[in-house]
Amino acid sequence: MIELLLTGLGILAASGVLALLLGRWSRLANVVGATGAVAGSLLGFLPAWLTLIGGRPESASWPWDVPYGSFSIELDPLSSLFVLIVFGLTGLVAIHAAGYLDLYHKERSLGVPWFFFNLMACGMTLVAVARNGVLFLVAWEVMSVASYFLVTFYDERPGVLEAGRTYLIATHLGTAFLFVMFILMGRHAGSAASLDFAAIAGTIPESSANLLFVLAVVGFGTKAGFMPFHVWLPEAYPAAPSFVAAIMSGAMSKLGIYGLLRVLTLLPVLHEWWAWLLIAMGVVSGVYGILTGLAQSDLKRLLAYSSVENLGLISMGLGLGLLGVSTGTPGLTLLGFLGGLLHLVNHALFKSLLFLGSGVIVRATGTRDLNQLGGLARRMPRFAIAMLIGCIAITGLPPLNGFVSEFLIYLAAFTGQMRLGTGASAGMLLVIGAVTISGGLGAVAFTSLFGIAFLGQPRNERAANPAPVGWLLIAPITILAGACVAVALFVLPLVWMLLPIVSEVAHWELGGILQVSGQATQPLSAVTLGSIALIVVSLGLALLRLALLAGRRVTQAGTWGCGYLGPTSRMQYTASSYVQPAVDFFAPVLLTRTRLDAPLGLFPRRAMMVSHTDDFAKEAIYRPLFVSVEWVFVRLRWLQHGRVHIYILYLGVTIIALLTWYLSTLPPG
Amino acid sequence: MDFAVELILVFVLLTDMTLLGTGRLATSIWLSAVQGMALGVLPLLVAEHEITLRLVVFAAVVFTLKGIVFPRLLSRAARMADVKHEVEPIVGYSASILIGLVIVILSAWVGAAFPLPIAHLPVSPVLLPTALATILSGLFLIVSRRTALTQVVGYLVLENGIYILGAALAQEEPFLVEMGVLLDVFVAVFVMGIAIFHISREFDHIDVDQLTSLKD
Amino acid sequence: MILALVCVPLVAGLIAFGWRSDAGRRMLLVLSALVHLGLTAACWIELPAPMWEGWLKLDSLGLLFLSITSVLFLASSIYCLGYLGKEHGVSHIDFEEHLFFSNEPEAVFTGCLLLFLASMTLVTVSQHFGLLWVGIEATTLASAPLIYFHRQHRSLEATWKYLLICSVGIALALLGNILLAVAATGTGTTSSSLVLSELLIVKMGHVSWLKASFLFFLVGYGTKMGLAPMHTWLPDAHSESPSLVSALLSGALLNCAFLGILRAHQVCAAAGEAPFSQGLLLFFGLLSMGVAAIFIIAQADYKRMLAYSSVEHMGILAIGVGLGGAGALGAALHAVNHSFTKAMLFLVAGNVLATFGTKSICDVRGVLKVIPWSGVLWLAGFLAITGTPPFGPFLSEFTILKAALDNDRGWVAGIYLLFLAIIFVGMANSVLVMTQGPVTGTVRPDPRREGWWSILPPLGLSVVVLTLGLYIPPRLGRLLEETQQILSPTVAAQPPKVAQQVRPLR
Amino acid sequence: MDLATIVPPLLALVLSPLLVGIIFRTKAIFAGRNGPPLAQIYYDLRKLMAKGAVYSDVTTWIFRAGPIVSLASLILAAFVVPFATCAAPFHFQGDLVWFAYLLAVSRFISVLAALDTGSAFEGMGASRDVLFSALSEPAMLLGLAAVARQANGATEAELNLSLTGIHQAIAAAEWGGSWLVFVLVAVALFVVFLAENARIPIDDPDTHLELTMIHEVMSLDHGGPDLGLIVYASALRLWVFGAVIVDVVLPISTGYVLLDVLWSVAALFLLAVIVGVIESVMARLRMLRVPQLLVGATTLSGVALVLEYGGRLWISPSN
Repeated sequence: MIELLLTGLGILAASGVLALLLGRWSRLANVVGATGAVAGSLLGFLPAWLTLIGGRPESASWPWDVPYGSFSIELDPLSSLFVLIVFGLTGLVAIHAAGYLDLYHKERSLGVPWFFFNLMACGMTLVAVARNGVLFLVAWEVMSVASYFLVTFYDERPGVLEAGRTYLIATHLGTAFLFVMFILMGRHAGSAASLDFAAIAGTIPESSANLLFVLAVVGFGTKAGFMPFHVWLPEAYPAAPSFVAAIMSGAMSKLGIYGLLRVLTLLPVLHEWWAWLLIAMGVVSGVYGILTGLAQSDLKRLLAYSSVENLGLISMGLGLGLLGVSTGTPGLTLLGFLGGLLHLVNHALFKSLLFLGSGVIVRATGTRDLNQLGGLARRMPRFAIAMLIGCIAITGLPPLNGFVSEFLIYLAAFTGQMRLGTGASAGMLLVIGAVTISGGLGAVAFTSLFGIAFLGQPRNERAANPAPVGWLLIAPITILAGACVAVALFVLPLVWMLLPIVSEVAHWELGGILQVSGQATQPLSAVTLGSIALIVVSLGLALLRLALLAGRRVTQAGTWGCGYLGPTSRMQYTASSYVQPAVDFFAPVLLTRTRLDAPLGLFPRRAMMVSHTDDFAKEAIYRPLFVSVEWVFVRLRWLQHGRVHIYILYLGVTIIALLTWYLSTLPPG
Repeated sequence: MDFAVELILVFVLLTDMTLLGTGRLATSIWLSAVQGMALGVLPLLVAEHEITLRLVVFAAVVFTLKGIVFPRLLSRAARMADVKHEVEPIVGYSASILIGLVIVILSAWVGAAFPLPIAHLPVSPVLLPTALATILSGLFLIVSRRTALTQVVGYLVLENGIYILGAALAQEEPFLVEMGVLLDVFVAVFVMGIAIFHISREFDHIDVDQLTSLKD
Repeated sequence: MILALVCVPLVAGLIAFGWRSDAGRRMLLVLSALVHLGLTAACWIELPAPMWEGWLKLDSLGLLFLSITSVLFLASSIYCLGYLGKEHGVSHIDFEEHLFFSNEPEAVFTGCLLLFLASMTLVTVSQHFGLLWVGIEATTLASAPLIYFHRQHRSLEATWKYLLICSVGIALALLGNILLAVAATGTGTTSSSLVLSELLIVKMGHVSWLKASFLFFLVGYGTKMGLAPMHTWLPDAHSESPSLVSALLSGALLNCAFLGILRAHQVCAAAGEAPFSQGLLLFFGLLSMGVAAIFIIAQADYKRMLAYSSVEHMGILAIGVGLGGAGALGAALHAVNHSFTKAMLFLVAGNVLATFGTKSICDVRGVLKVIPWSGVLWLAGFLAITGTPPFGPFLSEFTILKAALDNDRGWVAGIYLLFLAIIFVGMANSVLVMTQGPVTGTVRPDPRREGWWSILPPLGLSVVVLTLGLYIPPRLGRLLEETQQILSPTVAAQPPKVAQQVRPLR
Repeated sequence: MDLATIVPPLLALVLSPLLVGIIFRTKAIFAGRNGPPLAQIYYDLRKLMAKGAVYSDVTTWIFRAGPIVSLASLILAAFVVPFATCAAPFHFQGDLVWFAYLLAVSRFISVLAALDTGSAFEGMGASRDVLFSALSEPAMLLGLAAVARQANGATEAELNLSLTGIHQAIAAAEWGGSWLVFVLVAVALFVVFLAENARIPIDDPDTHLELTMIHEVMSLDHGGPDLGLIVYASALRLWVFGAVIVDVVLPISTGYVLLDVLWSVAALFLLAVIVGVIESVMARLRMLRVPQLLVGATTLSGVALVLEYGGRLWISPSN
């Protein structure tokens, strides 16, 4: 089985290199890279799937001649869930990318992006299965660096390089924490290959658990994009081509969560304050992420911030589960972890769907500014349906999958509120409030996205008659939309698959979980039933209206302008004006800069209003930090003033200082 | 014997002080030459056993190099660069002499505080202080003078100081090594001379204080 | 054997001075480089016998540094073919001051290159401290003319600073020699030999003088090695000399100087004073990293940036040895990785300079578009030198970090990581903007300057670096472990077993 | 489930238009008119259902889907709300979340339908509507959370996280000491109720002026059966939400099912009268004040919760 996985990896790598070598024949490279990616993903998908539906974990280990290194990999349920996500998305996104990149086959070599794309896929998979610290770190960095080169695909465009650099620096600094974490983990494992997880497990003293957890949160949180480590994310995703953003937010950011969970499985104890830390980060990310997101009129920035929000929801779920473990509340544990994991799966689906969709929009209309779009639903109906599914799902509304996971998180919070002590249950209320408000604001953001971009009348020429888009670009989106529906309808089997993972993470044997599993499965089956009912009733009503209208006059007319004759598409609400009440209401916490040239005089020439919302963490934390460091360093530059005898004075002073220090340390006499 | 040694040492000290005091290049080159000659004699005097042929040859080489060859090289460089006088130094001459005094006192103190651990060697108590003083004043020359030539002279003085220590303490230094050292110093001075020549040709001055185009 | 190692380049150099034909001389250069490499390879098969009652002896430490030197020299001599071909001609325009200048005679350049190699070889094989000193001073003298290849103001200034500062520094090291001799004189006897093997076994008469001598070695050779605050000559010399010379300087020369310190450290360790020397090495290592960080942030000149990065990595080496145990192994491995990576970067920088005709970072844009090969190598080198997997330096830096954390030096690890991070940010800001993106620089590049001679050497080096990141050959692994044994005889931490057998996970 | 539980939803479906009638009548009486008959809405519905339809040529199927889905979700909502002392036909752990999200669905789809027309006016309404619902949801869920905590504080065994369960737990227990909690939550929910149903002081259902355009303006372009569905849906929303306030938060149990049902219906009519009174005596708030009112409602729920914990502090927390 695991050989199959490795074969898949091999195919990915080989096709990537081959594509690179075929760089001259750009089209061919495109085909090779894409087929390789799809084939490799299919091969790798299978073993992961089999493990997840109840196959027993497999592991293998080969020697690796680097310090502390060994090529140890394992495919247990936790890993295979993420391998599944990685390969599933890689395959679908590759199809989309093949169509997307084909446009550029003249001006640039497509071997390069494919090389990095497949390399990134390999890196991600290895991260998920690695069982050795060095192997993990190497895979992790390969993944990050490869994705950097994908992010800077449009390096000739202004701002892209800066965005890419922000990303590279952020991920590199995050990784530094992981170095320390893995080394500290391996400290007490005596053997030479002391960074094998097998060797680590059980040797970690409880005293160092807290430090390790903090390091993990910072290191992995940077990749996942928790506040306040998310700062690279709203820069990188818009700069990157849409398919790259899709795979990054769909799969790569999830691997941050994976790392966190993996560390939890290795740590000897789970403290309660960790849970609170996760919950707090989740609450902040959830609310602030969507709040900043809805203020963006750039489609992809909006999606990027919504990623921050959803990662926050996931973090809340996991935090609740952790709280359940540390307070010994089985129901809470089960519901929390299930909710977190399920939402993770869901987010992987609908976020990559939406990002790919943004790619289609950009390709069709040439802009990703919502205020320029409109009326796409009439012009690309099937695509619009898929996107609508994505929007409903990400808003967390029934009858789609987004609701199911949020529902579980709610349930966990309510359970905690009932079962836990006063202080703790007050915290649960915080969670309930956060999930609710982020849900409501999510509704604002995504009604704006869909309503403005797809409904109403086009706001400019390109949107009025979009360029035709190949089926390669649309097909994966349709599949993902189908997946969203499928998860909503078949959530129970999925939950059964996730239970082993919960037991692995919660340090809790499967039997105990199965006893309480009813607390999750019964409501979920009810929800599923309800969702089906919702669909059925809607269809019934539709039939009813059909019957009513049968044989009556059904006519078309212009939209009623409330008596105003000749309304134009420019008069419609734009995305900015649509979210303006919300932005105004939350102005105190948003850094929204507005520039207004009000119409003046009797015959005003032109009036304009520009509003832009900056990132709080970036402006308030990181920029000042970097600026001050540079300030200090520039002040120190006079050291190298170029006057040689002063240089020699340095020598003299050094040796004399050393001697005096040394003589002073000598014992008298 | 010891009397002669101490005489030389004191002489060296005096040359150091004068070097700190003088501004004429010719003088300082000449002073370094004299110092070198004096040091050439030194090994013959501090030798604890009888004087071997090896020792004589060595002394001769030192005498010729330090006393004759180096000064020649330097004055040739000075001629080609036709500079007669030190550019306005960073630390004035009288101030330099005072500092030199401080240096001497300091090294005397150090010499007193940390006696050489070699009881059996007939080493005069003046030796260590002199060596230190010479080294330090050499360093000080390099730091405080602006003319490239004077810096080379300073380097030589520094070298001399180290040589004093070496001659007294490490007598078992194999011949080859000593020769190698001397050769190195010789080549160093030679190369520096060439460099000075190029500097004067490129910049029409050998004021190293103006060579500051490379910096951050 | 050992004599051959030293003499081949020596003789070749002397011949080169006299030889008329350029083509012949270049052939001679490459040929002797090949021969030297061949001899070194032979040493890998079995270490040559000591000579002159152990004055010349090649232990694994020396062999490591010798091999680095030899490989780098071959690479840069091949690069030299293309370089001299381009630089051939009477007079050139200086692109900063726009004055005419003429190059040094090619004969002198080639000759000095070979003498440089000879002196460095001498350093690696000599076990006698005096001889070691002679060798290191010789490297200074042989390399000074190389820095002054372009006869123009700035290179002259650089040469002068290099000469003066290094000479003074090395003079201090000579003082160290003498103090060592004093320390070695046993109380009763007067015999004081400076041969390493004897110093390691002899009972130190006066340990306090030994320590003092180590101070002088540290400052003296540290000057040559480029430890802050004695590093001041380094950025000037590296930025002004021809790129292949810069490559040799920071790839090979600095290591040789480090070797000098390491020998002294060995003696200290043998005398049971390891903590003393290690503490000092740690201090200067961290200081150097800090200083490098200061100047790498917002650095305007990419060759100076590389030079400061050399200061940083010398600091890392010092830290590794200062930590001892696995850290020493990390340092040895890092010496290899850094030398190859940095040399490769300098060679590529040479291509960039030749194409764009400027060293200022903000004038160079779109290297990838103009000279793709160099652009790719430039990026790869950047990633490698900043310790990004899967390149070699990652492993060594990681090993050193682990050593720091394993012997409870959390603060060292913290500062180390902090500086690494700052330097990464600084270099990323400069390198990426140079390489990617459209060609919008102020200067008009001419892509013709990228020839195979100037691509192959750095390409080969980068392949080596990448390989070292993914796989460390067992022979090298053994060598590294021996080096660790030499550098920290009392093994503090668990040595990382570099070769290991198959072991099922569960 | 026994058939009896089907009765309350059917009641809702049948009687809900009556509530609107009652409100109209109350306002008419306050205005000194004698107003339309109570059954007016039924007549309107019949009329609308008998009409043809005119669709804007800008719109897509979403515009047509709007009324249908929103009504469908409200019908389903009617099935999870317990009425009087009988359990809801469809209840499960956490169905209060399901209830809230069903309302959200109807909101979401009707907003999209409004935007589909591309009319500036409907866009404006949509923009305000979606924000207000976003702000009112926390008030509702936190309020329900408080009640739920109250309901579960007594019982150690099975959790009551369904509206039905909460309702029964509360109806069983006498709410002596903590009546204040219920009142506060009731007030909060009442505000939410006004917001969700677009009544004064949040919104004025009778006008389409820019100042007031929130909910009503969103149905500007709907006509015929679609408009009928919308009107019916809003009536149903009144009933369902009212039922939550009356039956979950302030349950009255006499022990006789029939009596309880009559009680509850009467209470709902009373609620309608209150709404009518408010609409007659109050003016609409300024648009900027509305969010503050909703946040105020959330605070009320919060206060209720604080009291809740205040009450719990000396009782050992169950876990």
